[in-house]
This record gives sequence, C-alpha cells and structure tokens, in this order.
Amino acid sequence: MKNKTDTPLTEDFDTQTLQINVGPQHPATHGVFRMDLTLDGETVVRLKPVMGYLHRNHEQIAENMTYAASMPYTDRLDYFNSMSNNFGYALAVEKLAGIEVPERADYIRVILAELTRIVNHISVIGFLLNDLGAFFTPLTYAFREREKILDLFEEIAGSRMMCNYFRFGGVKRDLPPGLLERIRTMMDVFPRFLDEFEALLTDNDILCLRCQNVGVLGRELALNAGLSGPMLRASGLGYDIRKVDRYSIYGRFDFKVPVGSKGDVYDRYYVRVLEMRESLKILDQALRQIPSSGDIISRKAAPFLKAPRNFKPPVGEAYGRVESPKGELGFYVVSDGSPQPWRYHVRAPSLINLTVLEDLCIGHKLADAMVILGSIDIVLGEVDH
Amino acid sequence: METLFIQIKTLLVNAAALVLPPWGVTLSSMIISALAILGLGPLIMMYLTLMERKVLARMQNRIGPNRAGPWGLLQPLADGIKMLTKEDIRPSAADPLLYFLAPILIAVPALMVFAVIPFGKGMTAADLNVGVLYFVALSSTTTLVIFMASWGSRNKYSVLGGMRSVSQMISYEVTLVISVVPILMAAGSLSTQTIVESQSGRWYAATPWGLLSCMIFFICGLAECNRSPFDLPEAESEIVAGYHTEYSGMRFALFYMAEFMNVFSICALTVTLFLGGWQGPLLPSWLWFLIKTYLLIFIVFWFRGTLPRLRADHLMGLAWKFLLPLAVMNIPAAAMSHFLSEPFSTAVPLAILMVSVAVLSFFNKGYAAEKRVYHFTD
Amino acid sequence: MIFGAGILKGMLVTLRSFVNSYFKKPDQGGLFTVEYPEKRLVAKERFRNFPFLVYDEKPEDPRCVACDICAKECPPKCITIVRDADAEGRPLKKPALFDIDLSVCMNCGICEEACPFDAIFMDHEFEIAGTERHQSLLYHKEDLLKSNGYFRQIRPSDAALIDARRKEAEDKKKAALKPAAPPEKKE
Amino acid sequence: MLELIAVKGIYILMVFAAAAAFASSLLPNLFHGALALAAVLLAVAGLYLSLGAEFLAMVQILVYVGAVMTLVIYAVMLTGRLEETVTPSGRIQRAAAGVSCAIFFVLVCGVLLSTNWPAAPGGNPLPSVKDLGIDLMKRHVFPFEVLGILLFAVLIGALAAARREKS
Repeated sequence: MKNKTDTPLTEDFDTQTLQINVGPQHPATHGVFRMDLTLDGETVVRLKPVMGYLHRNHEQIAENMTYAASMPYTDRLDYFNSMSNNFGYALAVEKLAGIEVPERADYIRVILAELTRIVNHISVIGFLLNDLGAFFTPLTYAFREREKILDLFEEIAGSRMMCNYFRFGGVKRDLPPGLLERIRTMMDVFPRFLDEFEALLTDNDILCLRCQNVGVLGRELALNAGLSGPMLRASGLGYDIRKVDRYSIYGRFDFKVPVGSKGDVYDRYYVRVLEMRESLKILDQALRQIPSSGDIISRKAAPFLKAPRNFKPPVGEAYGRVESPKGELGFYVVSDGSPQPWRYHVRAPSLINLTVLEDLCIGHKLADAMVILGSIDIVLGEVDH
Repeated sequence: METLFIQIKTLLVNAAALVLPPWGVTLSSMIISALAILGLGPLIMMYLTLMERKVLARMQNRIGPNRAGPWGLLQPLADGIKMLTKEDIRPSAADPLLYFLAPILIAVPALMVFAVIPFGKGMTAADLNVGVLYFVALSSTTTLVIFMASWGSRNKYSVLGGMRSVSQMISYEVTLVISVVPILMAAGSLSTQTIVESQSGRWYAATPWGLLSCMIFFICGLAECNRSPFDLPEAESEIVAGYHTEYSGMRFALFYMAEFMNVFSICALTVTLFLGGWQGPLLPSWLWFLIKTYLLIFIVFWFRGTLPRLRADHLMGLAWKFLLPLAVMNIPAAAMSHFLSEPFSTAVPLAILMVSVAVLSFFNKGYAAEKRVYHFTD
Repeated sequence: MIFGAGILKGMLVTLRSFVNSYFKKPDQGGLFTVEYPEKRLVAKERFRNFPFLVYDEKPEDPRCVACDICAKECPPKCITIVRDADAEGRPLKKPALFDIDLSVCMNCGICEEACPFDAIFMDHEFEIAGTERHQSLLYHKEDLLKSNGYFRQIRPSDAALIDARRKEAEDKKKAALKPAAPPEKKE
Repeated sequence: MLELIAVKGIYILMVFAAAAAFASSLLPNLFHGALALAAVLLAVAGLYLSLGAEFLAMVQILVYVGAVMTLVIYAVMLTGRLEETVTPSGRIQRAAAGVSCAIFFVLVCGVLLSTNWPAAPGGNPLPSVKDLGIDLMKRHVFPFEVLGILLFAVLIGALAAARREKS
C-alpha cells in the first residue's frame, strides 16, 4: 500500500493558489499597509509586505530644519508613543551637544516614557484581540484606560498624542501642580483594571487556541533579523535597552525584564502584560524618588528654547537609543556645526520587526497572518517614516 | 391577554367570512398568518440590530445609539432609510443573475422558518407534523444561497467567505440534527407544538441529556447563523465581510436581515425544544416565549461581546471531534433515561455523558490551553 | 482544566461591565462616555490646538511686531507674515498680513515658544470643521486676533505669569525712560 | 377552490421542474447548471409536499438540496477556475449525452407505463412519521443496517484518503 502512495494526493488535484491583497484598505490592516498574500486554500504560502503608503520623507525633512524643529516631527513617527520618540531624539542630540539633564527633568522623562509604554501595550493588546475577532470589547476597555493616561498627557504637554514635550536638556515646562498625585491615583486603579483585562483574556480558551504556537519566532531568527523590544523578549532573550544602556536614570530603578519561552503570539501578548506591570513598578519608584522642585531644563540648553536657530551642536555624530514600547528606537544625528543636522537617521523598531512577517506567517492560515501582524505591533507612521 | 393575538385573528377571519365564500375564509386565514410572519421578520430584525448595538455598547462601556428618537428607538428606521437610499453597486465582473438573486433568496428560508415556531399556545402559523425537520431542511438550503452570493460577486474574499461558510454549515448541520434526536425520541413527535406540550411537567433542559443537547444545539445554531465566535465566514479582520463583501444598500440589508432572523429562529427553536417553549406560570404564553427567546438572544450578543473568533480548523475540530461524538453518545443516554426509572433515569445518562466528555477531552488534549510560566531577567 | 472555564471568566467580566454601565458611576466602572455636543470636558489649561494672535487694547494694535521669528521657526512653515508700512513706505512694527494655514499647521506650539513678544499663543478652539478645505482653513490676521481677556480666560495661570512679566518689563522701561525724559516734559 | 389551486400548483411545479432540468443540462456555465439542478430538486420536494408527503419533502430538501447539491457545487468550485467557468463541450460529447438521455427517457417511460399503480386506500392515505420509523426499524431493518454499514465503510475510506494526503 505504502509504495503506491508516494505521490501525495494533492498532486492529483490541480489546486490553484489564490493571490489576495490585504490592504491598503482593509478592515484589519494597521494603517495603510498592504500584504500581498498567496494562499493555498487558506494556508499562506507566500507573503510580501508592501509599505510606503505613508512615506513622509521624515529624515530629509529633518536635515533641512533646525534640531528643535524636528521634535514635533518625531511625535509623528510612532504616533502612539510620542513621548518615547521625543525621548530618543532628545538623548541623541544631548549626546551630540554634551548637554546634561537636570534630575527632576530626568524623572519626569522616565515617568512619561513608562506611561507611554502602558498606553502602547494596552492598545496593542486591544488591537490584537480585534484581529482575533473579538468584537471591540477588549479594545474599548483598553482605550478607556488609555484615555485616562492621555488626559494626563494633555494636562502636561498640551496635546494627547503629539506631545512634543521633551526639549534638549530637559522638558518643555514643569509638571502642572497636582499632577503627580493624579498619576498616583491612576496607578492605583490600573492594576485592578489589568487584572480584569487579564480575566477577560489570558485564560480564554479561544484566545489560547488562536495564539499559542502560532507565529513562533525562534531565538535565532529574532537575533539575525535584528529584532528588539517585546518581540525579541517573547522569543526568550532578555534584551532591554533600559537595562543594557541604563540610559537616563533607569539604573536607579528596580525592575525586571519579562522573557517568553516559545516566541509565539501568546508570549508576545503576555510579555506585554508583564511589561506593563513592571512599568507600574518603575512608576511607583519614580514617583517616590522625584525631587519636588528643581530645574527642568539644563542651564546650558535653556537659552535655545527661545532661539532654536542658535543651537549649533559641535561637529560630530551621536546615536541615541531608547527602549521604546516597540523596541530599540534609535536616532543617529551627525552635525557639521550648522543649525541643521547634516545627517539624521531613525532606526525604527516597527520597520525592523516587520521584516520577519513572512517567515512567521508561512504555513499558517490566513486568519493567523492577521493575528501575527497584530502581535508584531507596527505603527505605519514609523514603518514608512 | 393569553389569546390576544388569536382573538385578533379570529376577528379578522370572521370579518372576512361576511363577504367571502368558505374557501376564501380559509385562504384569508392563511394570508393573515403569512402577513403576520412577513411583518414580524423584518420588525424583529430591525430591533435586534438595535438591541445588539445597545447590549454590545453597554458591555464595552459605551452608550450605543441614542440619537434617533428616545433611547435610539428610531435608529433602525434611520438605518433602513439609509440602506434604501444607498447606491446599489454591482461589480462589473459579477454574475448578474446570481448576484441579484442571492440576497432575495437568502431571506426566504429565514422567513419561512418562522412558520413552525410556536409563539404561544395555539400560535403556530403552520403546525406541521414534521416541524423540526422543516426547520432543519430550510436552514440547510441557505448554504446554496451563500454559494450563489459568494460566487456571483466574483470577489476573492467572497469566495473565501463562501467556502468557509459552506464547510462550517455542513459540519454543524450534522451535529445540529443529531443533537435534536433525543428530544424527538422523548416527545415522540416532530411537531413543534407537541414538543412544547410534552414539556409541561419538566423542561428537557432540566435533564442531563437534555441540557447537553440544548448546549450542543445552541452552539451549532450559532455556527449555523454565523454568529460570534463562529463568524468566520464574515470575519471582518480577515476577509472583509466574506460572502457579502460586494453587496451594498438594500441587498446588504437583506443579508443582514436574514442573519438576524436566523438568530431569532435559532433562539426560538432552542426555547421550543429545550426550554419549555411558551410554557410558564402567570404571564401569557406568548410573553413567556418572547422572554425566554430574548434571554437567549442576549446570550448570543454576550458571546459576541466577549469572545474572539475561532479559526477554521479549530472550528471543524470542535464540530467533528467533540460535539458530534458527544451528540451521538447523547442518544443512548437519552434512551437509558427513557427505559430506566428514577433515580437511575438521571444517574445513568449523567454517568454516560460524563465518561464521554472525559474521553473526548482526553482525545482533544491538543486544543487545551497551555499553562505558561514566564521568567524574568535583570 | 475544563475547556471553557476561561471563557466563563471572560464572560463574567463583560456581564459585569454591562450591569455596571447602568448602575455605577464612571469612576467605579460605569459609563465613561461624555456625550459631546451637549456635555463637554473642560479643556486642560495647557491644551494647544491652533495659534492665535493677542492684542491688548484694540485689534488694530496687536502685540505682534512682525519680526518673522515664528514664521522662520515654524516646522511646517505655515505662517506668512508681511510687515506693515506707513504712508512713506517705512516699515511699521506690526503685521499687514498674518496668515496661518491651519491645514498645514501641526499644533506643535513652537511659534508660541519662540515668540519674544508674547504675541502668539495656542488656542483652545477646535471646532473649525467646514466643508471647504482651502480658504476656510486659511486664517487671516482678522480671524487670528483675539483679546488678552480671552487669553486670560482660557489659560488663567499662564496669562497671569505673562501679564506680570510684561508689566515688570514695562515698569523697567518706564524706569529707564524716566531719567532721560522727566514726566513733566512728557505732559 | 383550494383543491383547484393545489392542482394548478402541481402543474406549475411540474413545468418548473422540467424547465429547470433542461436548464441544468443545457446551461453552458457549470455553476448555473448545478444551481438549476438544485431548483429541480426543490421543485420535486414541492411536488411531494403537494401530494401530502411532508416527511419525504423535507428529507428531499435536507438531503438533496442541503447536502448533495452543496457537495456538487463545492466540487464545481474546486475544479473549475473561478474566472472562466464556461465549460466547452464537444459535439461528440453532446451527441452522446443526447443519446443516453433519450435511452434513459424511453426506459423510464416504459417502466412508468407498464407498472400497475395501486390507488391509495381511503381514510388515512399516508403513513405518519411514526409508522415510517416503525416500518424502517422492523420490516426493513436488514437493508437499513446494511446501508448503515456501507456508509460507515465510506466514512472510514474517506478518512483513510484524507490521512494519506497528510503524510
């Protein structure tokens, strides 16, 4: 019997592959992103990500304006986490110009960056569940909590998403009075929300079925593709720039880096949940340690607030990187001594994390491809900068 | 109150008798019932959409439609007007006849099913003695229409949705039919009215085999009418809207209407077969029926508000590897309870079913969630 | 582990949300929605949307001196300024033309930061939607000018700071002027 | 009058069934043909219904329209290209089909005409569902069980085929 069947049955059928375009206008794509999919039945046999629909020439624009004027543009890279983007750019330019940041400003920066991380992770999980087909419930819960944090951002920076709050050598303005208490209140409520959110999701059998062992990203591939952030950590590598670089004042805080074991969608989901809990720990320590008053911008950099055109960093180059919620966000700036950067480059974690999409999706079902895309957590503003 | 609707009908028929010959009276009686159902279908659908939106909104911490009329009660009307005035688009590659026919045909079985639903005591439009079979047969024809829609649109998403829909409906149809068998055995009839009457002492859902049957029937029913978590054929995050991707305006509304009417009839059938139908104390029978049905519909919306979607292969696995064997095992269990006396008539089926669930769970271990342990590094 | 336990747990969460939405207050899990056109959230003081120009007494005398700094620093270059001139053609310290293209403006607030004369600030006004996207979003000087009273109203603490600073500067200026030009002469 | 309507209905259904049958064999588009076949089967179910055989009608719809036709269409969709479904049929094929149809028609007519159809007895002319069941389980239990075994064998065969594909 066996000998007769060495040609698989599928070869007898004249099966056709089906090519479909998912996006750029599709209910599941995250922004204007297109996946050129080839399906065999419902199994993905080829996937080609097509991006660039949102290309804005970010780097070229930045090279043609003052250093400070790029700050609001970085908001628009990963428009979910403008605070982290600001942070990365500020670090790069501070390194270039040799500016020290006053202590209070550092604390404010860390607090905001961690709040941003919570905002990002909570909404990513919401969107992931939407891709899984839960009809918006987790997303609305997530957005409700996100709203509370965005309200805080609005109070601090004047804008909810496009914060444009960091300045070289500090931050734009001091925190409004009473804000730290409000952050504290938010933090007291948030763990309870997170528990509820987890009750809705973590043990849900359908979610486990859909996420576990789907889109497994091996350690090797993750390393070779240069991934970073929760994607890499879910694959079992505890690489976190907050720990590696200890930039800003992260060295002062006691927090841990959650690491996944399998590298599947479920790990990526749960690592984000755990990271939120760790962020809360950092916030708690930062709120306790923050000096009650002090400079919020270094003396050296303060004059340039009013006259950004006079800010001319010395000739040289610098690379500043932060652990953005999506991964390693790096800014590379080269100065030729003029008010405009000679070269400006962004290492966008979304873009680099997206490169493994095809490897993750092949062999899985069409439905899984969407979930995997959701778990990679891309923001097209950053991918197509 | 109890016979309110029957009295209205008698009144109308008597009025007709004054002017019409005897055959005309019979005809007018039929027409009145038919019109009642024809009017009821769209009405139910319209307010189910509102109810769904409201319930989901509340579950998601939102308010839901509240602009048109008090509590948004006129929202369905506004939606209807919008649907009617929308541009009717036909893709140039579509097959004109199939594309045109599918939305009309899909509403037909959905409406016809209403004929055998006992809305109250003596309130079945057509008390067929094959009522349950009639329901099953009609809902099975929906598959064809979905094929027509998906193939007629000439859209790849539509075709994918159609394929999914059909494989899903075939799988669940089998289980659905088998899950009803114990009830038919107990009631000894296929007529819905008789089945309700046979539950005057005890609901079938109050017996172990009946409860299991009820759950399987309800789950399969959800899958039959493509409701969450089995809404793969119209999974918006994957294949846009499945087989009705290309439809707009009123044609889309017809698909939508069929879906909601199917939800209603599945819930109504579950109530009829397992939950005592219109039987209940104090309140009029039709009110009891509606209360029970709407509670089940609430559960349908509740599922939608909570659960993510299953994947095609899991869906098939659930149907063939778990629900179907369980439904088959339920038949001997029900037969046992028929032949044994208390307390064995409860205990033996319960034992049989528990053993089968355990065995099936063992064989379906692959579907169980893994417990993960996460470690931390510094 | 019974299949479905996790599902039941999740369903309890949504049911609780359903019930709470009717009986609880927003901060305890009730409805979070604020129904917009009827009810509004109070704008945060630092909320910034589009820029506006401040005048002290009359709209003809804005604080703006048409120095063009904001136009130069504006990252998307949405500000156009033309300096006014008197009858003989000598430039005046006020703008003849001050246009902001709101469709280009990205609300970053750099103009406000860069302005040395406290003349341009970020507004709280956000309901500027219209059906025409070119002319209606090109705001001219007349549309942009708002009184200092309005500024005090939307941003009381910032306005107080700035008013104090301006008064101080004015006093200093007066003090500096005093020895050179005694008050008797002025009258 | 109602009987009249019913009788007229039977004729309408017959004509419809015949027309659909012709359509199903003559339509160039395979998918249309399959759908026309479904229409034939539905019309036949309607005929059963108008003859008072409700159970048979329902089973006809459930089994033929719901299940068999779905499989047929599934097969059509799997084999046919989605873009071009018009199946070219050669002249010889057509001729062969016509001849075989004619032979079949003659055969069926012969059987129909030669059979002596017994008139239905008065009173309760049709067996109820219960009678059918009892009949099936008592008198015809042997063929019933044989059929069951056959279907079971088919099921196992299909499983085996599917498993082979996997490996």
